[in-house]
Amino acid sequence: MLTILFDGIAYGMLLFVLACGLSVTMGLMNFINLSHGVFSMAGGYITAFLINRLGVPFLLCLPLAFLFSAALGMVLERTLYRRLYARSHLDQVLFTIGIVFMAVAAVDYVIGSQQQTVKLPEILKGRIDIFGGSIGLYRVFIIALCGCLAVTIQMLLVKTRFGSQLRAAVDDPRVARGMGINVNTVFAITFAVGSGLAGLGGALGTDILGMDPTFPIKFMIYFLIVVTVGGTSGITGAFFASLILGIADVGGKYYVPQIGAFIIYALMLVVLIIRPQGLFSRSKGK
Amino acid sequence: MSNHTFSKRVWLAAPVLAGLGLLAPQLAQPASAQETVKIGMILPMTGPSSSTGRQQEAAAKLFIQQNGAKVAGKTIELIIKDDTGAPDVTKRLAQELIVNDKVSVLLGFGLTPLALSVAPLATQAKVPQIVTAAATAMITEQSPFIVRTSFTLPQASVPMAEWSLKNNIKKVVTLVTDYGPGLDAEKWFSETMTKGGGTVVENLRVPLRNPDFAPFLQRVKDASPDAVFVFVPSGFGAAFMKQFVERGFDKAGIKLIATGDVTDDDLLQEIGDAALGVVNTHHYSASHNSPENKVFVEAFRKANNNMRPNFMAVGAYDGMQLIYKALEKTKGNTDGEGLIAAMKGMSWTSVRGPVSIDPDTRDIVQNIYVRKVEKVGTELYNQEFSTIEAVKDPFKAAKK
Amino acid sequence: MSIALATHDLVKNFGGLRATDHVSLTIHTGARHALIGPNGAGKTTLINLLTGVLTPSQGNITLEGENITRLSQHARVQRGLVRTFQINQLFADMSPLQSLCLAVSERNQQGRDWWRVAGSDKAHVDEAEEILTRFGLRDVMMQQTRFLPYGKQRLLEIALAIACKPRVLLLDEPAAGVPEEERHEIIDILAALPKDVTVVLIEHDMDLVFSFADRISVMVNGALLTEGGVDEIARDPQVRAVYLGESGHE
Amino acid sequence: MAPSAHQMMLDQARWRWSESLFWLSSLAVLFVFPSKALLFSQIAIMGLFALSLDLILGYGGIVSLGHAAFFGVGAYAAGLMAKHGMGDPLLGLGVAAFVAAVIGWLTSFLLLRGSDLTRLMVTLGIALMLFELANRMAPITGGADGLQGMMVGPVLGLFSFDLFGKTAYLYALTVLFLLFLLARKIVHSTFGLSLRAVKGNALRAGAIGISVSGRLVAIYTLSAAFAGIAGALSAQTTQLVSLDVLDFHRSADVMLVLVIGGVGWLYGGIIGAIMFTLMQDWLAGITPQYWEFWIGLVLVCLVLVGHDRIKTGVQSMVARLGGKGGAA
Repeated sequence: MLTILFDGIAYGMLLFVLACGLSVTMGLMNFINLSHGVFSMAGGYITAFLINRLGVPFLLCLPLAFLFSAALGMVLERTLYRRLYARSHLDQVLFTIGIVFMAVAAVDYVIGSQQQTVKLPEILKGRIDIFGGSIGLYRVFIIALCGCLAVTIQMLLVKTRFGSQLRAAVDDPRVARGMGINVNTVFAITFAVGSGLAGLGGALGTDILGMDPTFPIKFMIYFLIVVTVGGTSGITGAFFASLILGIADVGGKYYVPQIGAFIIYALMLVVLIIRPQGLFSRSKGK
Repeated sequence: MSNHTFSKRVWLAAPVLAGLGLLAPQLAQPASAQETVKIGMILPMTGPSSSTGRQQEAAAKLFIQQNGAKVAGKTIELIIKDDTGAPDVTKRLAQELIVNDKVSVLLGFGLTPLALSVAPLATQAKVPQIVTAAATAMITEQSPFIVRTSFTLPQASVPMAEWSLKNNIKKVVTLVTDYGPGLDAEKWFSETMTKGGGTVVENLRVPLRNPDFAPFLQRVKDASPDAVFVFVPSGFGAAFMKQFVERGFDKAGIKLIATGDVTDDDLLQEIGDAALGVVNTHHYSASHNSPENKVFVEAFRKANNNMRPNFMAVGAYDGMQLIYKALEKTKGNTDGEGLIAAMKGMSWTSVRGPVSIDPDTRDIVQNIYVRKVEKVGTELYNQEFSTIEAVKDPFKAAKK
Repeated sequence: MSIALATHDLVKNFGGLRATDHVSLTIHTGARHALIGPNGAGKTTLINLLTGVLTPSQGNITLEGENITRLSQHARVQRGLVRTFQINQLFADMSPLQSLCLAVSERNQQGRDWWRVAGSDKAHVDEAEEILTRFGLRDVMMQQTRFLPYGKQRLLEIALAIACKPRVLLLDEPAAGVPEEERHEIIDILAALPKDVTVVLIEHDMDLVFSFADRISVMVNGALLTEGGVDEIARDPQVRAVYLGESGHE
Repeated sequence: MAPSAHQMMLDQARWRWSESLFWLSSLAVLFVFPSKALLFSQIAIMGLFALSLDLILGYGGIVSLGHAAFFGVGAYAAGLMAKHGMGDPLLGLGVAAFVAAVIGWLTSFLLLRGSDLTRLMVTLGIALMLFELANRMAPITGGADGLQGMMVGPVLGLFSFDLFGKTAYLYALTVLFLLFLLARKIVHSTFGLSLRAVKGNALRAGAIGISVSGRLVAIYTLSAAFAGIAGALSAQTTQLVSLDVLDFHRSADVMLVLVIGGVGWLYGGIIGAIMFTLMQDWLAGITPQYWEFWIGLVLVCLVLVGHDRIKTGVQSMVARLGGKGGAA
């Protein structure tokens, strides 16, 4: 059924934008960051605020959400996260969970616990019929936008000087420093971009996934699934993992609603048992 | 190595000291004066159901503020605790409130399992347990000390089915959240529907933690019913409504009917125009036209940063009302059995309309209103247009 | 003379890369056999295949006549095939005494004993202590391994293998990284190994190889180039070419 | 005379005076603060749960974000027993331990390969699936409403559970203490030493003849049994079981508890449970709505300052107060 397929793809694309930043920090930088959802939440809330209070058009909110979350990510990375790179995974888990707790309670305190909503522009409402299926325009928009983003990010990572600097910095920070790469800056920028993307995902997802203070906790598990199933090779894995999970989740719930919630977990377990390193991993992983 | 061991040894003793430090202030509580009646209120203040906690806390405090902390010569003291939505915590807090704080009444309970966890304690300690939120029908059967001032889902769903049958809606799909109240709503709506000659084509259950309604809605659409009957817990309504409209159900001629949880007053403004025209049945709307309600809504908004009270707030407000009335009747005697006896059959004019406590089931008897979401000025409200008076919980009525 | 360890047509592929290329090697009981070759020749891969860290793509391995190709790592150790590592693989948080006691207990099939306190079997502790004394580690036996000087750690690396009572001992560059003045300790230890223990030595240090080995195999690009007695190899022009090539950029 | 190597090995497992002090004071608190018995029994159960996690994380090196699976299975096992007329608490504990151990044993094989992250997710996935399963099997488990109608008998047929939680605490503390002794025995045994070796360097452990996967399967199964008993204790002392016992937040909490107290020493979990639960109770008493913020802040500070530095701080403080006396 085409509609379901499209819904699944849209959902998967959304997951990808939300999680791809994490797959870089966690997969490449080997930093376990459970607080990734906080940046999505920041993006979602700033969008809701801009639209509902200041009347900023939705499409303009998207880049603003990206910038806001990126700035937030940059500041936190410089002041806090940076100190955690060299620490044990357990410390990282403890620290980032602490950040999540604080963010959840703080948002609850400042804004309240109700669901946030955004008003979509008229052109993104409604549906179109393609190939006998009926698809929401907003979902088409998400697919198109996220598809472009995925290609852009991949290009940035593979083709640009920054991409190669990042890979060098990840492979061996000491050698990279020796080659004159400013590893700190590279990591900071990467973290900021990842956070920004999460914020953008939050802004896009508010309408479909809902946005409330518990968002970072609710979606933490989904992010982790995307990253582990995708593997640590970079964003290609995360991309395909998101798509597969999105389609499997939506399709599963449509065709066999009785076992709907199992499918995504079962899929993850099967992948991890067959390929412990995820679908796409560098062939000679550490 | 020896250094290591030493530090561990100190580390062993540290928490004991720290623990004593933390506990000390709690022990220093003054012995409660005879004239004080303590009411323990347990609510989910954090986690996914925290909006329930917030509304109920605000309402209970407002009640005390409006009516004074003195009743029948006793001073009322309200102790609020957060159970985080975890039943074992609820139970422990209830136990501590009973044993340590010596509360006379327990109040609150945001979700069915939370209310159920305390039921045996209420029985054992003979402390009235007033359920102000949880809405699965069978809760009040779990202890003779449970009284409810919220509502039951059968109470809200059966009138919806009856209204549908009268308004030529014959073919329905139900879509409910997959937990106690949802299943209650599904069962009672479907039964009433089938009995009245309608058909329920499909019963869909959405997992409690479901990020995307899309696949379920698509299934509804494929079944092309006259209407889809929906129950989702308060808080999930907004996301659902958005997707409902986005999927073009209105154009496909599928109506949305629901219990009032979906068009929760607290969220209606956020849901926006998508909700316009949705017909639903419930026991309270912030726009309920009565002098009592006008005063209540205004005071509530003033005290809470313009937050609109919803049906949760009313449950707690009436819970406090019930306690006050019962204390007056017992002349300040806080014996549990006496209080329960006083509460049975109690009736008063609530902000939601006339209500009473069914002496047989200890469940609330109240009007159920059929409402339609409409715009009043700039704000959206559930406008009541039909009243079914004095509805008892059909679940218990059916057992007789 | 009986055969201690033999490989037959052993192949290991990593993706498209062939790290071990049809290696057939025979090592006699009691031999002092050296395996030499330039960096990247596949020596360590071969050791990993022999000890079960890696599974061969093709071919088989026999230990004293028994086919051990599919046996797990620990099963091979229990049969007397023991190795040391080129880069120290020690239990950093344990003391040398604990490490040695554990190795001895495991050899005596008591590693699953979950009731008695570790070290309650006095014979095992005494044996561990004896080995530590022999390796000059008695003084530091209660320190945490991670804080030992490198030379001591290198000795512990070998001591751990000895505690397993090997019948065939594979030494992967035992003297790697050890400063010149401490090398003699290791050389003495090697020289004192019992004669009935078969030793396979992988080494870059040609002085050590020529003073220790009685037979030498040369590996290049994953395959065996040649094999022979010490003098034979020393004169072999092919080997000289390989090594001169190598020493050129060292 | 320098002690012999044999003596030195045995010394490492010696019972220390501070340990007796610890356990005696844990008993004494009941009499000093009898009104807090319920909180204490919750701490004891959390401590046992964290201890079970420590067995695999601290001693086996397996990171798990799904340990609630076993806690939940144990709780449901004990709860179902009590519901169907077999309310003897000790029998319930036994069955819970057995069922949890079987599930632990079966799932342990999925954890033998892969990185920390993979294990984290596999354990998480298993717990989430069990959660869904319990939710689906509502006719048996009561689904989201929780299990109704448990009838737990008195402990040993003598001590019934009271409203004040005294029996509950003494029962939970006794079980915790006995299992702690067992765990202590195990980690100080040769088997325990071999676990440390496996965790420290699996490659070398294999090279001295240790069956790495065998040891991991064994400790994982044992840890599951411990967690199952913790779950059963929780079910019996609170006389309720709901889906919450399998919830993700329970796995996360126990991980936090353990890391706060210290991974890799048996008191870590227990001390973490004491600190975490008291702190949570205290903060939630002050600010029922926003206590999570302060817990978060404590976690963040704990990591930034470093737990080691806190330990050293306490140590130097005590050393200054008491001179060199206590240091051995």
